[in-house]
Amino acid sequence: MSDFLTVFFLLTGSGLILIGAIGAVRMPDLILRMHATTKAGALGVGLMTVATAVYFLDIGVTVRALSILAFVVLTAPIAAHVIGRAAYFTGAPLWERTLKDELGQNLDRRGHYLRSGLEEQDRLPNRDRPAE
Amino acid sequence: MLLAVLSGFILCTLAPWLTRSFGDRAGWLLSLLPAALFIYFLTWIPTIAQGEAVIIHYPWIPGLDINMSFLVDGLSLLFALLISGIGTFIIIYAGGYLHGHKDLPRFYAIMFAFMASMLGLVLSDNIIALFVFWELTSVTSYLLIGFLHEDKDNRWFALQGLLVTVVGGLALLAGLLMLAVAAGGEYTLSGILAAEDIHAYPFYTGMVLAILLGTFTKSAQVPFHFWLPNAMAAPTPVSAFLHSATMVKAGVFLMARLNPSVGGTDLWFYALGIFGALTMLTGSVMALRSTGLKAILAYTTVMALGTLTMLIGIGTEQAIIAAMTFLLAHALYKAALFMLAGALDHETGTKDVTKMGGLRQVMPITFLAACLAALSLAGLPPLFGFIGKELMFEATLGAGGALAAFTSLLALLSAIMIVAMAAVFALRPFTGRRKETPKTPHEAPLSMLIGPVTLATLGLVFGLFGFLPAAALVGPAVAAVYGDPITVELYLWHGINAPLMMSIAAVIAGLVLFAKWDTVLAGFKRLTFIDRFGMERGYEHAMDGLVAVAEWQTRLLQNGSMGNYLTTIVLTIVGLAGWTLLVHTDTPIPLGLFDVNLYEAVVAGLVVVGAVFASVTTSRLGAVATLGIIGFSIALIYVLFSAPDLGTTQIMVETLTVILLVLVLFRLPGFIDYSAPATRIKDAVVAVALGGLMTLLILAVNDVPVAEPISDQLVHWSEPEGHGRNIVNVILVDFRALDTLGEIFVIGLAAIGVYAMIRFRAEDKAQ
Amino acid sequence: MKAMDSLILRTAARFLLPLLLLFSLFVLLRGHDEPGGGFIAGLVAAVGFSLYVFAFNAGDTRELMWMDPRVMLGWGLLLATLSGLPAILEGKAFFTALWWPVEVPLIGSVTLSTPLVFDIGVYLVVIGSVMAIVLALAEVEE
Amino acid sequence: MTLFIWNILLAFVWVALSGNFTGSGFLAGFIFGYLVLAFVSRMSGDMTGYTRKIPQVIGFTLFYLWELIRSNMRVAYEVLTPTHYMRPGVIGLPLMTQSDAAVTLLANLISMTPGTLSIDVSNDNRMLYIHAMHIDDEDALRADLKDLERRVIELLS
Amino acid sequence: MSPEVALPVIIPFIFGSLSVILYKSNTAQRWLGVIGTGALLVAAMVLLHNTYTHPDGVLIIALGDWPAPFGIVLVSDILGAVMTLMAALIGFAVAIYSLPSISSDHEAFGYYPLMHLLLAGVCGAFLTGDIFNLYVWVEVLLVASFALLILGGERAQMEGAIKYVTLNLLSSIMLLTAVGLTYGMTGTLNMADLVVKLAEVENQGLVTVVSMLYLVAFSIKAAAFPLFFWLPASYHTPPVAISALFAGLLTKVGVYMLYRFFSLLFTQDMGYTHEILLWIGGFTMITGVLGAARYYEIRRILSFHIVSQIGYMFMALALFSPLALAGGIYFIVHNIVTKSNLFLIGGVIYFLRGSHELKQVGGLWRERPWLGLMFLASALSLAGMPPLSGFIGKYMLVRAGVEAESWGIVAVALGVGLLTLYSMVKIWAEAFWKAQPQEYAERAARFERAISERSLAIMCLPIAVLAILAVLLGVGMQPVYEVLIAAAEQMRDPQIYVDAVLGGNQ
Amino acid sequence: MIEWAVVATLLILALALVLTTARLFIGPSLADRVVALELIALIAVGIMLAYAIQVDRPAFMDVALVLALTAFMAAVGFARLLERGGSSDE
Amino acid sequence: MEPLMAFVVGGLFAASIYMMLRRSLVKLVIGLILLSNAANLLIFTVSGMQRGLPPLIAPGDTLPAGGWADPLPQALVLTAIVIGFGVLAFAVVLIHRAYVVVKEDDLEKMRSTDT
Ligand code: NA
Ligand code: NA
Repeated sequence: MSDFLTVFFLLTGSGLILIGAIGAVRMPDLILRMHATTKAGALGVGLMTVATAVYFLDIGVTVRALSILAFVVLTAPIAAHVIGRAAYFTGAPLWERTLKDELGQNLDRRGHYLRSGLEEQDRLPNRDRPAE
Repeated sequence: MLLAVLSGFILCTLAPWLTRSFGDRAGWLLSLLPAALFIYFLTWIPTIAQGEAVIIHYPWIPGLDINMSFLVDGLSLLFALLISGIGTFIIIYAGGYLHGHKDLPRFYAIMFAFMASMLGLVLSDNIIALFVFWELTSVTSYLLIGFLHEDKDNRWFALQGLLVTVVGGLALLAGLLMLAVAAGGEYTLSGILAAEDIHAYPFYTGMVLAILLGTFTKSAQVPFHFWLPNAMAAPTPVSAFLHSATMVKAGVFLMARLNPSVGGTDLWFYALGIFGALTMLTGSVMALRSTGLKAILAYTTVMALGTLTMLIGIGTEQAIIAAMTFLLAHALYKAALFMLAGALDHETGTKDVTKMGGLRQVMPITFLAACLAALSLAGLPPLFGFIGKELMFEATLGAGGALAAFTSLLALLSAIMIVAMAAVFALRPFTGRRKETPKTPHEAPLSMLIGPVTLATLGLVFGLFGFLPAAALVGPAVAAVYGDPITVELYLWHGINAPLMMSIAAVIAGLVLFAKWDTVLAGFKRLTFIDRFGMERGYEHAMDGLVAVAEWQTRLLQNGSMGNYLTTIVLTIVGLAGWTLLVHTDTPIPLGLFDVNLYEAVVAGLVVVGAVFASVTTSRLGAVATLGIIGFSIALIYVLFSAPDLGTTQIMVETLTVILLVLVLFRLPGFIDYSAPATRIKDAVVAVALGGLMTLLILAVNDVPVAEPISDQLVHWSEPEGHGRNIVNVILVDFRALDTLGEIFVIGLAAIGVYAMIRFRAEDKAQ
Repeated sequence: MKAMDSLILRTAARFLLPLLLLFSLFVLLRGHDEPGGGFIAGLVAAVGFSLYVFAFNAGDTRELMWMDPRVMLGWGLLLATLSGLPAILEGKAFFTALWWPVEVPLIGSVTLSTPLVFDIGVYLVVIGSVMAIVLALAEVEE
Repeated sequence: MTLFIWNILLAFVWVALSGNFTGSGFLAGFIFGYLVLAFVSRMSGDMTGYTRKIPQVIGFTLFYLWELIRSNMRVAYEVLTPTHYMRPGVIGLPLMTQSDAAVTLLANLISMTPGTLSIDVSNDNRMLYIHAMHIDDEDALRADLKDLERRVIELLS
Repeated sequence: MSPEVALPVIIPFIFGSLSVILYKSNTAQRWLGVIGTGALLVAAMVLLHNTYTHPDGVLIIALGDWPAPFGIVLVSDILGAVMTLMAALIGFAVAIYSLPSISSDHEAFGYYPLMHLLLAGVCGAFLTGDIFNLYVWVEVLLVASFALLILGGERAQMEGAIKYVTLNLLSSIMLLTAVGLTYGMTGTLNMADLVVKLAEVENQGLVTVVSMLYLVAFSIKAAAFPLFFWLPASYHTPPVAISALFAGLLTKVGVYMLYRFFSLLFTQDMGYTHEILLWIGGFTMITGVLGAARYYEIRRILSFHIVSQIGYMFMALALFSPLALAGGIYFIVHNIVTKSNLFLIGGVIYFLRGSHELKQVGGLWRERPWLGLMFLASALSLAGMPPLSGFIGKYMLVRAGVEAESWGIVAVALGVGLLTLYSMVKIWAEAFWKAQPQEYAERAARFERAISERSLAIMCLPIAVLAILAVLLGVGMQPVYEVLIAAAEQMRDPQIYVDAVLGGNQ
Repeated sequence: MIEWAVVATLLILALALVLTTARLFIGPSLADRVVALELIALIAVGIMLAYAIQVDRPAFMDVALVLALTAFMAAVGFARLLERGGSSDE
Repeated sequence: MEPLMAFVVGGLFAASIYMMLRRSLVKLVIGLILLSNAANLLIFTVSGMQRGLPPLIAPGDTLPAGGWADPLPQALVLTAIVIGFGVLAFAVVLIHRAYVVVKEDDLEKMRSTDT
């Protein structure tokens, strides 16, 4: 049983990673590529950590496997966020079939400032707005 | 004896202080040392005159066969007496001549060092010690020639003298070392003179040429004669000393010294004979076309040196006797003449003989001394110079083979011209109409006259009483040079013979020449080819050429192009190691079985593909990102081949490298490949050559079996002795802790350096 | 210009830094038996601090680090060097490892050793060096 | 108090990492955790009430894992099919909470779930901008995201 | 076990670390600088004394008590001990010279720690008995020199440093590569063990191939032809105290390593390897001295002379007779003393005249005769004029050449001696004899006013000591000779080294 | 069974590696390359895990742990570079 | 594996030298980084490569179970990696400073110290 589970998790995990890789090649714009790599990659690795935990059936290994899983899940979205944000700020092109871009409308590239678009609705003082 | 030689050096350190303390009288005080030395050497005469040669040995650097051993025999004693004796007068004279000069203390210091070096040179038995003193005379004379160093010409002439003599000195060193080898590892003159088979040394010719290059340059033989007249840049006391008793005589001394053991071959005979004779003639001709007092004297010195060399080359008994006699005579009159020339120059303010006249009344003592010395120079009886010249003619006539006619003819020609010049020197300034001179002349002070008068008188005394020098000085010297004891008798009158006829002819012709000197001078001045004769132009071309070659080769090599530097170095690596691999290993390069899994091949392949991509991409940050993939792939290789610590470290380092790169890169411009396509191909070839070499090396080394690496022991020790289960870590912190300690210091140093690089200027600006 | 000013990154950095530091200590202490050791541990910690530099700024990080990185570097070097000296007191060569099993109340038997001290020195040097470089670069940029 | 909880947590991490499941191991972990926290205490940790609702955490984790698997299947489909059926777009999600921890957690969770990727939070913390692969049905998407936000706030309250 | 063998690395390590910790106090750093280098000097003297008087002439310490060849041993044979002493001497001299001459900015940015650690690296390289450990020391001294080179951040420093860093890194990588290949062939790193194991390698040709990599790596460090480019490109850029330290020590490490490797390890094909060394030596002499002839800038002239003089050291190693080897070591020793001193004097000239350009300075013989004398002692020594130290070195080498009947190299050695003299006299004539050129007189006066006589006196102290040493080494050669000939005999008999290290001498 | 599954896994991951590397080379923007680099790190983690199983040595998981923990730093660094004005299209 | 690695290492050496010859500061430093990696891999390769035998000892044992890959070259390479990191960190900042000071990326235009 554990052998079977190991094989299952190994293959699904690596398969997911491969899908992520294919996505990285095929997807039409940067952010769409990130959809593929972030999720498929992280989950794929996660499944593979499960495979190792199942295979070794050792408390130490399991802890390490879970740690890897945790780290990957913790850091992957952060990486995606910083890259996506930076790409946005530097004006990375979106796929031409993108339907709407609410961020782009509220972005002040030169001031490096992102509005919420809610400023006019209430008169609450802005927290971080740079002095003008 | 050691004290005698070294006392000059000791006094050299004290002289500046003494000079400052005693002011005007310092010259007299300081002359006490050479005077004392002169007396000390006089006390040796009885011993030496009996034909003894005394060796005194003090160990210095025995391991290198360099010792303070001294050989006192007729030759060295003659020189020692000349050096200390004339030196005494020079020191006194300098006190007057350089009276009030602000650098007088330094002058005395260098002068004593020079004198001591000269003494050491002539007295040394050890050839290396001799060489040491030899070079010291070069250096000290450099400092003396350039004594008035604010003048650019003086610096130039000083350098010229130094370089010419040092060229020879270096050759001499080689020659002496060869001589020592030829003599069977004998580093003393006495030993070499006793050695049997020096002529059998397979490199005898080279040895002789090396030695002669040394002696010829030092003694201003053609074609190296040019430096000597230029050395007149020195203050007159220096010239007097340099020309009469020291420095330029060193070469003659050494040829004389080595004559018994090295000489006696055709090479020696012809080389010395021909070059000596040519030098003699050249010196005379040049003297004839000079108008400066010192220049005239300098060229007559060249003549004399040529004569001496020629005589040593002829090497017969008469020739050696003539040489030693001539040497002594020359020393006496030349020192006197120079000092007188200095007195004239000092009093009149000019050196040009054509601008002086009628000084007889105001400088009578000078005139008298000049007459005596000039007569000796001209070789007229009853002066000592006459004996010397007679003997010389006799020797040339008796020279073997073709040299007899050649040398005799040249000697006669030279003698004619010298007579004329002696007359010029003795008569032109003093007789005739008084001419206006820059300074109002009157008799020179005592300090400047005592030397020339004494020496000139001595020329007369020795001429009249030839037995005095014959027994005490010339005889022992001749014995030393000839190699066998010889009884020498010196007389003015040798009967009516060929030499006498030649002398008479020379005097008559010389006087005619003197009478017509002004026309002759004008004619000779037009003979500019003489200026091109010899090596002075050669020297200048050599200096220019040196600078040009230096420029060229430095531009070629150190051209500032990093690409060239790298290419050169890489090609050197490939050349040396690759050639050796090709020539010195005959094992075929084993490729073996490619025992590789596909995924391993992919990982390994990514390293290369990444590297290639990084090197051709035009995207700078793309290259940095590619570094990441190369790093991860290498980490994977480490992991796949059992090195988890390495993998971890590689990953961490790669991450930090990328962090650093992105921290600094945003300021740098993008890639531009500045080079032309041809350059790129050339670079690629160079790069692939190194890569190929490394591949071959790995393959070859991989084929070498290793029985038992030291790490086996470390593995066995790790747990029980090192208390650790991660063997790599135990190696790092225990077995090879010193490596790790060094490594963290490297990291720390890099951090300090980086910090300084970033902040040093930043904080500068803040201030 | 301030740092990246990303709320998400800042929060993550606050969360990840202690985790990374703890992990670095862990890697440091068990390095003698498992993969790890002072160098890797130091790099992990330095990565943690660098993250903090990126998320916040150099000044905040310097304040957080409490000790000037250069001083830390110096102490690390000194500690590592000195760890080789006690052996000489026992008449052994420099850098001979000494092991002292110590009974610590509550924790139990702990083995102190000069290699451990050495590794701690390495750890400090690596943190100090990397952070000296990173902070200096970041400060110049700011 | 927060720090104390953090400390306990770190001690557990230590024990887990070192595999030394004894009192001394825990104590060592506590001490090291304490040291680390003492060192970084200047930063304001606002992970309040992180461990109080352990059942909630477990429930949330299960929910989230399911979402994760769902998301990956959709992405896999999109990647593997030859034609792109995507209707991507960037939408702003007004936030109910302005707590740093909650916003961060929410953003990260959104990034890991189907077809959505958090790009950034507005500088006033009131709007989360999300890139979605399919905004054909924007309202349903917003509802899903609001549901997730509610769960996160609940979890961290 | 001889703990004193480790002291020359431990002392500068400790003082270096302390200076890093106390980086905020320049005063503390100066004290640490003088005391640390002084202690190093004492330790090095003790080491040489103990090594020379030891019956084997070799002292070892097996660090961590792990016996050779398994752990790292530090080995002090006479060659190593002599080199260590020279490093310590120059370190101490430069530390004192630095007191008035190094700016407080330099001090604040790590001048003293860098100096300590440079010395540690140099001493470590001289003393280690392990080839990988050698690589580590080389890196320590190299990175220290990198940092020293850029201290100040001038444009020229940066440009010079790029070449210096790149080419030296290439050399280090070659060394590392060679070490790796050596381990691959033999499975050992200990030099004594390698003597045994290299002889057992079947493919001796491959050993020669690997030796070529070492040859190139060390020759780059030694700045030999045609690999010297980094040196003239960079040595004239930092403050002179640093140049002096570099001039005295860095290239000598390369030479030392060649001496060590090509006497101890690679003697399997001397007809080939040492012939190559001879050719390199000859070309190095010539190209270096010609480079110097071209320049009118004191530090550049001196830099090229470093290159030139390296050639003599190659020549000695190539000839390999006892006299030649002793002469080679002597040449290194003499060169360290005189060349460093010339740089230091160049620094004083700069402080007095505000320029290193010969065309802009002058009048020093008139005004500072003592400085002139010290210059003469060092310069003429460098030029090989008797009875100064350089002459003895030249004499030993030329004699060895004559005895070996290698006329070509003898001629080159002598000719290069002449050109060296030419350069030295050029400096003398321009800086000392010539009157101060009027157009630069104003600047000169400004500089001279800016430097106090007390500072000058402190700077001249080490200069005087080194100048006297240049004289003494020549005049008082005999005891030195005995030490060096013993070193040469050791070099010619690797078995002494092997027995001492692998036998673990008492 | 596990043996071949591991080999298959490794081959799949190798293929993924090649594909991702292609994206890294293609770019076109720096952000694209960084995304690829992040995925490569994850693939490397996967390879290490699979390899740990293949050779039955959990020690290799430690490397994976470190990689998982620090790989995102490169992304953070590059992002910072981009936000500070580095061009993304090089 | 070693024969393949021989080519990989050779390729790395070649690529690094080619990059260093490109006259650009940035390429120079990347070339240096590659060079350092190449040397490390070379050591690792020539000392013999083993799969799956990390030099780690299980608790309670005194030797690694089933043999071991040579730990010594690993330690050497580790040291070399670290040293290389230090040196390259310096080099990276150096080119940065050089560019700031000289305002020039083309190495061929940095000749002031040689001429
Ligand atoms: Na092998
Ligand atoms: Na092998």
